[in-house]
Amino acid sequence: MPDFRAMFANSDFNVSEGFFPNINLQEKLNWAEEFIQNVLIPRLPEAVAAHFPVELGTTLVMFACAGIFVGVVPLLPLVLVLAERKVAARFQNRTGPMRVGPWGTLQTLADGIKLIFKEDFIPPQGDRLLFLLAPYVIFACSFAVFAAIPFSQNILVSDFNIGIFYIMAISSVIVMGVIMAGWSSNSKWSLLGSLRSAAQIVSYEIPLGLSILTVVMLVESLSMTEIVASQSNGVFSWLIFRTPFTFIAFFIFFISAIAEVNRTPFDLPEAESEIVAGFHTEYSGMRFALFFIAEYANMFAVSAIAVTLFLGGWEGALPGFDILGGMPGFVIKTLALVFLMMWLRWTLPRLRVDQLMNLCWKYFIPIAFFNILGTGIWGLIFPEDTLVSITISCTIIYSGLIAAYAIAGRVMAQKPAPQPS
Amino acid sequence: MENTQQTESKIIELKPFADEMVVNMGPQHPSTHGVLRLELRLDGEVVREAIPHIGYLHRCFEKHSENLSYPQIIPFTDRMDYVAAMNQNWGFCLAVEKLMVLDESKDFEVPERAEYLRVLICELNRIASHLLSFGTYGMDIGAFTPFLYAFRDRERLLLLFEKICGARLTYNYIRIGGVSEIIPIEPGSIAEQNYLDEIEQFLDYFEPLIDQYNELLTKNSIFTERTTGVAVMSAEMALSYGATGPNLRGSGIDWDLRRDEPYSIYDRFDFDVPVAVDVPELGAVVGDCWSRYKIRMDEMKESIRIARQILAEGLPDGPVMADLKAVRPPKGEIYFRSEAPRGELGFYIVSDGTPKPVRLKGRSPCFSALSALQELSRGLMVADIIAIIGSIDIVMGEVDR
Amino acid sequence: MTLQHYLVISAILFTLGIFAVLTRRNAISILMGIELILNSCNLNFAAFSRFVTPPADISGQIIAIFGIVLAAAEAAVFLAIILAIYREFGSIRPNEVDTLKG
Amino acid sequence: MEFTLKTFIFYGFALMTVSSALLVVTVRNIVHAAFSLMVTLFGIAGLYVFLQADFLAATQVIVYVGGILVLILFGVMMTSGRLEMPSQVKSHIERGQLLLGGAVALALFMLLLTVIANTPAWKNRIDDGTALPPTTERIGELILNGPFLLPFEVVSVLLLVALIGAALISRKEVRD
Repeated sequence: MPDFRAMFANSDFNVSEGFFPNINLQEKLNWAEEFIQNVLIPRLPEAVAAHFPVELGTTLVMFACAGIFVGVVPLLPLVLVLAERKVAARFQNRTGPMRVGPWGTLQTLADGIKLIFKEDFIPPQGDRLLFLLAPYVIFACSFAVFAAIPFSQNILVSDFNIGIFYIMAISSVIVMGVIMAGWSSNSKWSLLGSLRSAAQIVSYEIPLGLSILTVVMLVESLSMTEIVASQSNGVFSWLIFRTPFTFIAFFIFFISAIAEVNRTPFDLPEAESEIVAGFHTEYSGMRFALFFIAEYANMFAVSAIAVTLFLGGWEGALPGFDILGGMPGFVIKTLALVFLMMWLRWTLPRLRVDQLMNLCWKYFIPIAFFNILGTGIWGLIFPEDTLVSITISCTIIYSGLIAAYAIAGRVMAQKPAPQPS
Repeated sequence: MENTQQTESKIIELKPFADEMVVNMGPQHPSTHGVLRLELRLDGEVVREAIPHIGYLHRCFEKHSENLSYPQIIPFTDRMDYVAAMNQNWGFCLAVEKLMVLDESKDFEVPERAEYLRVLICELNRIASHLLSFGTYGMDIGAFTPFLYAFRDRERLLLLFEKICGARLTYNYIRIGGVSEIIPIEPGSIAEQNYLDEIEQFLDYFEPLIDQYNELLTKNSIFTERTTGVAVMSAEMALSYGATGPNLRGSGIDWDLRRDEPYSIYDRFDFDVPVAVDVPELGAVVGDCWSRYKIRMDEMKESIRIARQILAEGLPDGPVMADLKAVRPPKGEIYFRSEAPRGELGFYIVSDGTPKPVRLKGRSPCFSALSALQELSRGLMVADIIAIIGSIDIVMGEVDR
Repeated sequence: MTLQHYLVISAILFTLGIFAVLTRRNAISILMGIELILNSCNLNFAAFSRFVTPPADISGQIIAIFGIVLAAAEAAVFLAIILAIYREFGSIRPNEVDTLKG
Repeated sequence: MEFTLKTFIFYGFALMTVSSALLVVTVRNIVHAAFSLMVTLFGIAGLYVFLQADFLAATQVIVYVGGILVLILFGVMMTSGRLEMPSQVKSHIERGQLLLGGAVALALFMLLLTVIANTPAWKNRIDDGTALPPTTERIGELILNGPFLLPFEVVSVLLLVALIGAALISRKEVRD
């Protein structure tokens, strides 16, 4: 990791490279102060510099950064909502929104503006305070996750040394917002939806966490930047290919992540054909938009985490994607996973509650435990990543895939087309 | 304190299961297929009791009919099962035609051309109805895309209907003694040829799609998980509740009025009646939601077969309307049933010799099938209720009439 | 910040927890009081670990982690018992649950 | 003491913790109490961060907010119905309970304050701001390869027992 103190110390502050300086939790609150001390004050006139309120300045700088962050990241869902509608339309032989803007590109903006002006309905019998608060809890938590996602070497808000653990902690708080929303609406559909959601998120957090654990075991660090840094030697150093177990862990992680963000086939909490809209049934206007934005932000966040943990993060190793510290590569990989989620959503039906729980507790959790065991043994056999270990791993993965394909093909072939009568 | 405790203990007595929740599903609910209201008594997600409440779409059609002449009643039958309105028209017309010839003195025959047109259009209408059922069932289970595919294909069918009768949903096309001549298609004309070609094109386009839909939804493992083995309606149960049509055949009973009590010209066509069988690979057992659904998918193919036979023969020449001066059936009563897409559609008509019926009663298949819901749903989950409603394929316009 | 800051905060939490346990009439409120007490203890452990022991020794934090684990186990069992009681008595107020035989 | 941004945030967290804990104890609505408990737990997590116990802070959020609090809320919702009585029916006994509880709590608080004020040696120890090495690794070593191995195993067995016990107790009896 580059020494950012040194970077600040030589006072030649290169904005393009270090605008989002890396910080450590141990050095918390320091970077803004150092920015003022080393960059700002030397450029100010002498008289001002002597009386410059460093504390206040630090606060302002931090708020400004937070403002940029809060201002920029919500644009992401705006794009993703449009993308989802267009993707859905293509899947369904439609064109999707076409009226607002060229090819309908401004449709989500128009919808957002419409939602702002809609009536903000609050159920009179509900719990007013919690009803008003709930969207903000969910919104804040889903955006707090972005604080630890490294878009590239330098474009990240903060490099916690417990990065991935922090992300898990923050995303587990979303449940509280969901319960808040469901309970305060004073609607049985909302309550059912929120309880479903809470049960689902709490359950799927376990395989999710266990899959993350396999990665952490291999990298021996919780820091997101270090996890990415360990995958810097080309495609085959990506953690997904490192051992056969991480390969399985990636799929468990990704499927659990889909369940965490409540998307089809795990969209029971907001299953519109069963419980109307789940926990946000009673919400309208801007508060509904907040839920919507948070949902898409979450979707992007879990994909970004999956890319960071398993698919090499910004260390693209794809030629041409090293510009801007690898950020385009990172974003492209993330969007590919987001597209996969959309693909699943517009193809698959929805599971039932008990099937959902079965899948989690009877399949994912045992497999995830098995993965941890296997990764541990693998780590004992191959303490270092070598060409040999990666070759063996990839061989096992490919032969496993081929075997699975062959077995699946045979099963499909044996299956006669069911023809009653 | 004493007082409150007493009332509390009373409350506990009245409501023995403290953890029970009563939920009204409907009448405004995305997947109760209209305005069905279900009163669900839930224990968590498990349904203790699902009590259907109907009547939100009741229009007194039967009482109304007593003040209308027979031809005037036909548009009302459109509004019964508005998804398959052609078949409803036909069922009523068949009953009246039967009533007309009760008296030996009067004799008339529906022209052959009209019979062919009726069968052709009604089989296409059956496809349209089953397509809607397929699409909405997919949506009930959570897959949105099949719904739009189904509507895309249904749209082509509706255009075909529009071409022949001018309407897309409530046709009023089949009349007593023949079919409507509002948009006349001359026998042997280019218009007729074009129309039949268009139907042929549609069938060619649609037939392979059924297999695609089977791949997309029917054999999807999540879909089979959700529907196989759920809400098994045994053959006895189906009979005792009076379930008919696909629901009856889904329970393994081989019964189809078109074959077993052939009316019109169905005896001239060669078609199979799909009946549910166990499909162990998918876990399906006779009588479950999947079987009922699959019957509809298979029936679409059979309808295509019938339609193709008609297209191969070509429409016979002749008029499309019998020579009827006035519809004035003799004194008497009749019950006639026909096979609508959702099951046996029966009409009971009492006539006193005037142009208006004294009493008219419709036997709607959905009403009988819906009555099985309460027993089927006991002990299942909320999501299963949706699966059952979709699989028995109700149309509230027909239930409430 | 001195050690006393943390100790005073934790003392306040502890007192509030005790107060809740003594006065609240709902078993779940009492559980929340117990959670406050446990948290105040954990905070104390973490504070002592930071201020009293040498910086490299973080045994206090580990004890706090054990405390959190114990709180989780306790909450699970507590709520299971509450559910069973609610099914039996239709109430979860401790002074109404006075029958020894179920 | 110099008033810096750090102290400002510290006092913010402290205020958040204490005031929301007060709400937990006083608010009538039990769901509101549970959600203020969430704020308390967050505040404590923040204080852990100030103590440079980052792993502990994240654990606090995951286990308490994501786990225990959800459990508590589930408990509240499953047993909701006639939870909080209207305030008029408060009987004398309960008022007495309130007084007595308050007195005991106040006395306890005074006692604790006295102890805190009179503790020798390290009572005024100041956070000198020295950065500790990351704790995660040390915690892992101490738990899995150090003196805390036995307690760790015991705790894991305890958790398992609690899990099975809770599942057994809350299981629904088959009604005959």
